Amino acid sequence: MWQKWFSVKGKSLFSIAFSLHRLTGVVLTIYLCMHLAYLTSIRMGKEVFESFIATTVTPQFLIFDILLVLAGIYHGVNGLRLILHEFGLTYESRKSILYVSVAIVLIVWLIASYRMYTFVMGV
Amino acid sequence: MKVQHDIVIVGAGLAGMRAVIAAAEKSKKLSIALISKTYPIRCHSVCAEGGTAAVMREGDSFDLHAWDTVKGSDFLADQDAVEFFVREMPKEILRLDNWGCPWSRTEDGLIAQRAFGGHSFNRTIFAADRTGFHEVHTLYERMLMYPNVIRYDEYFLTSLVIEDGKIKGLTAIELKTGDLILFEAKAVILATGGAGRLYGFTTYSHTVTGDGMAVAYRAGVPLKDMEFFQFHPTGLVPSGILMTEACRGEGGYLRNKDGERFMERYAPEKMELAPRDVVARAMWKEILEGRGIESEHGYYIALDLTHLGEEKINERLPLIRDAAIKFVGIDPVEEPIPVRPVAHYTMGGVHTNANCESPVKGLYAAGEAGCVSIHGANRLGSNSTAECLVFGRAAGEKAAEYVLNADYSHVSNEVYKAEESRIFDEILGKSGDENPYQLKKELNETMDKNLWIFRIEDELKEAVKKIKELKERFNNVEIVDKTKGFNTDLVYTFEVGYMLDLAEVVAIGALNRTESRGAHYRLDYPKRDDENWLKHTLAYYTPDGPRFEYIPVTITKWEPVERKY
Amino acid sequence: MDVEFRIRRFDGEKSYWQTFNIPVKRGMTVLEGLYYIKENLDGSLTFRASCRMAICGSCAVKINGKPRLACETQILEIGNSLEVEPLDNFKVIKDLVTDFEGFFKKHEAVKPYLIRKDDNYEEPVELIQSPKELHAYYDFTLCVKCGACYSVCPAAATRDDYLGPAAITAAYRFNADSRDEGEKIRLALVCGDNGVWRCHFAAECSEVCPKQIDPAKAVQKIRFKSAIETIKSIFR
Amino acid sequence: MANEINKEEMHTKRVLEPLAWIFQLISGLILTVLVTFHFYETHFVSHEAMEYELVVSRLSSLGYKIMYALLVFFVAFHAFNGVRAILLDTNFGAKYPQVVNSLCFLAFLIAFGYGSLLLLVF
Repeated sequence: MWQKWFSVKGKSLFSIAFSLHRLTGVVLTIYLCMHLAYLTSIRMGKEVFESFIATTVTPQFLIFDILLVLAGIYHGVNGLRLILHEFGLTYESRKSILYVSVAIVLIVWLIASYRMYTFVMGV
Repeated sequence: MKVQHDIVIVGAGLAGMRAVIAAAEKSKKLSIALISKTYPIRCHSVCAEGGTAAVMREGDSFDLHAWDTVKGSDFLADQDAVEFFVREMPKEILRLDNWGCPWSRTEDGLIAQRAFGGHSFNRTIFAADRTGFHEVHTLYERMLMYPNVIRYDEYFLTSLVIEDGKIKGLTAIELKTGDLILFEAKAVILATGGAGRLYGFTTYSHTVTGDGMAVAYRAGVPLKDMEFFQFHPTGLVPSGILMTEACRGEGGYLRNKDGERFMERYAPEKMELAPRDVVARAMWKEILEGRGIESEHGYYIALDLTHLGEEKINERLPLIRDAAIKFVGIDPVEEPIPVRPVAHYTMGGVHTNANCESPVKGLYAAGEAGCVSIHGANRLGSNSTAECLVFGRAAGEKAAEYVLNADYSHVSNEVYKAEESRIFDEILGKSGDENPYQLKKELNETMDKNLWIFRIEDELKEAVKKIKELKERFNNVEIVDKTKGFNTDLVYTFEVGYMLDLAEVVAIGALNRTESRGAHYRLDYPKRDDENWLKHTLAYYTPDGPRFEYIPVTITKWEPVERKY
Repeated sequence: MDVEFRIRRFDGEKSYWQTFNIPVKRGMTVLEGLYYIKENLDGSLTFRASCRMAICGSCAVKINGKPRLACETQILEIGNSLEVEPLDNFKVIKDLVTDFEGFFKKHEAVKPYLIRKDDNYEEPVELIQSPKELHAYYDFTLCVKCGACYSVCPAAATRDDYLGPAAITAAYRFNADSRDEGEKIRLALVCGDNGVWRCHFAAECSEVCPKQIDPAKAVQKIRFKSAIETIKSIFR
Repeated sequence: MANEINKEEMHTKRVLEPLAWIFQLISGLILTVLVTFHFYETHFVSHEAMEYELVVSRLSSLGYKIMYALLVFFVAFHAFNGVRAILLDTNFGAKYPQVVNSLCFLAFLIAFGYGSLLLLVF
């Protein structure tokens, strides 16, 4: 039954936006739990923490990080779009706002990915 | 299965739902059942577009509305009923206003009115060009307020149970399960609408097959004035979708292929706003005489709205614009709409008096299914939704008064068993080599050809012969779908059977009436004959075809005069 | 020109696809196509239809994955092969016919009628409403209850008792009517946990509505209003 | 009919859903700011941002403490209220709304409590 949230056949971009919002929301919640869990390492002292950081801030982890950031950016920008509509504004131009949001997501994501890439690679 | 109610109302269109509300308002103790073969808001009444006539403002009067109606009816209307009708109408409009109908408004917030054919005052109240739609939804929603109303949606009427001249109940198929249900009732109101699908080129919904009329007719209730069938001047070519009279009421023109407003030759005073029979005949004559516009779907006449301007069309005729664009790809703002006269309204129906009572005790009929006869030989535009409201209420109230003093009726199990075996063994279980769709097609062709606007003896005789032949062949019909639940094949076959009976009444009635009056025009008898034919036709069922009787027309104030527009 | 109709059928027990080839002329609608099949090829094909002019709402089906009114959809606009399925989120009874009972019950549940204290059946009075006040709600009166919006709603897909876009729009239509006095009653009815809170603005309802009504807008508006009313009620 | 109005008005006092909804929107708005800042701080500013000493020093300053406390509060609320909404969208949620509400509230408390705990040690 919940698969219907992600059925996109014949659906418009709005439904896809909804599905992605839900998906990214769940992903980010899971990440939140993981994040809180690994922050425990701070309490275990410098070595534990730094070895942890060392394993996560690596090129191998970068791809996950970049995808996670995509999820975050999407959820944020799309969320702002939804808040706008849900507070009762601008339904009439919701189509163009959706396109603009998608554009913003892509642009911000590309910039962020580049910065993260240079950050991790130490360029 | 058996259920019991005080009043059972068949048909959930305007008249049926108005009757429900009237009965429910009368007493909270009554248990009222509403049976319909579709969900209530899928009824044909939603297709009514133009408006509803009522006397509302200074300058108009009840007598004027009544006179317009009587003159429009070619003096076949019962004038006592017409007077009752026009007086009740304004309150109905206000009630709908109080119940939430989004009437179109004037600048100062009053209910707006527009011009309509045959009315000598701008008295048609409207809600854009979706009047019927809004009225139906308003009544449906209002109906939800009454807890003593029980709806039976998607139940198909198969027979009435009448014993000793009194109604006992009726049987209907519950489509979802396919079970036959016996309704025991003290009173039954038929509000099943007209019989428009007799014709192929028609404005009617697919569901309007005259079920109530045919069932009543078979049960021995007479049908009145069935030969009068209204042809609306402007049906969209080729589908027959209604292009409301309001198009002309708002100032649209009809033009032939030379671009001429030909109505000035037929009704110099009223022009396009003459009554429908006059305009339809004029258009058909133009087409017959070669002045129609040629197209792949036959000849048509142009309904020209281009001079009204986009703003007015959007405000007053949005549905028309939408339909023209969607169905024929023509934007009325820029191009004229192709139209042709189209079968539109059944003036006749179950014989009732002005209280909607049929000769059978406890059986009422309202709306298009009944024939109080306020429309006589030709109905005026915007009087049909009005009729549904006034006489729907009258029927509901009279029925409620009647059942408050009536005993419960009991129908024996034999009746149920017999009906069950008739439907499931004889009709559904039968094998044969005819198919109902073919019969329906041939019936439509016959009606479109021989019982159209201009009628003549030879063609009428041919039609009668053909219909008899079709009835013969109908006995040999086989239904493909043998399943029980939601068997639309079975329903369709039933409907064809009903329509064949009604077609026979229409055809023989038209053959018998040797005069031209209102919508019934005989080329061989082109004059109205008040001496011999100022009377209503009553058709009684016999196994070999209808038996006819005639009753006089009630005249109170207005003696017949020549009808000129 | 021949067009292929793939129809998802259901005989009460099993569901299967059946293909029909039918000749199509310019201007022919999907509904006419279905009637052609019923009248000439297979009489047992079951679907609902009535007015064939897009005003009764009977014939909403899924055409190539998108819910539309069959009667107003031109076949040739879709292409030379099309898939017809019953609406999602409704229980299929037979072939293209789905069970609308619950849908209408939900519509009924929001009290979609004018509520007035001075309601007088016998002696009604004319109520004044300016064209501007009329326009404030008029668009929302155009709902034909075809179920297209409900069939695409992701909340309705997973929660059977969600009121759905059509019912909430009906509630909004009456709340926005200047003649109405029942706003609070209706707000209370739509703000339960099966009401407006289930909407997450997938906005698909507005995309598929054959009458371009924008149910999503109505839901947002009535939700905002009920949130404000709630906050007010806390301080009362 | 007047009676009916008064009777039903009582039900508008059901406050949980509307408050949760409006707070979800508000927390969403705040989070876009806080998360962007948090992310910017850790990934964009410099390589040293993730070094142990720096992390600890940040966690020890009052300003960051408040900021992180707010962040974890809003993010925990937003996340588990979101999960709650998702669960309530299902027939399971329709059947056991109290179970869903309590579980999600509990999850929010745990996440927020645990996050705060991390802040308190420094």
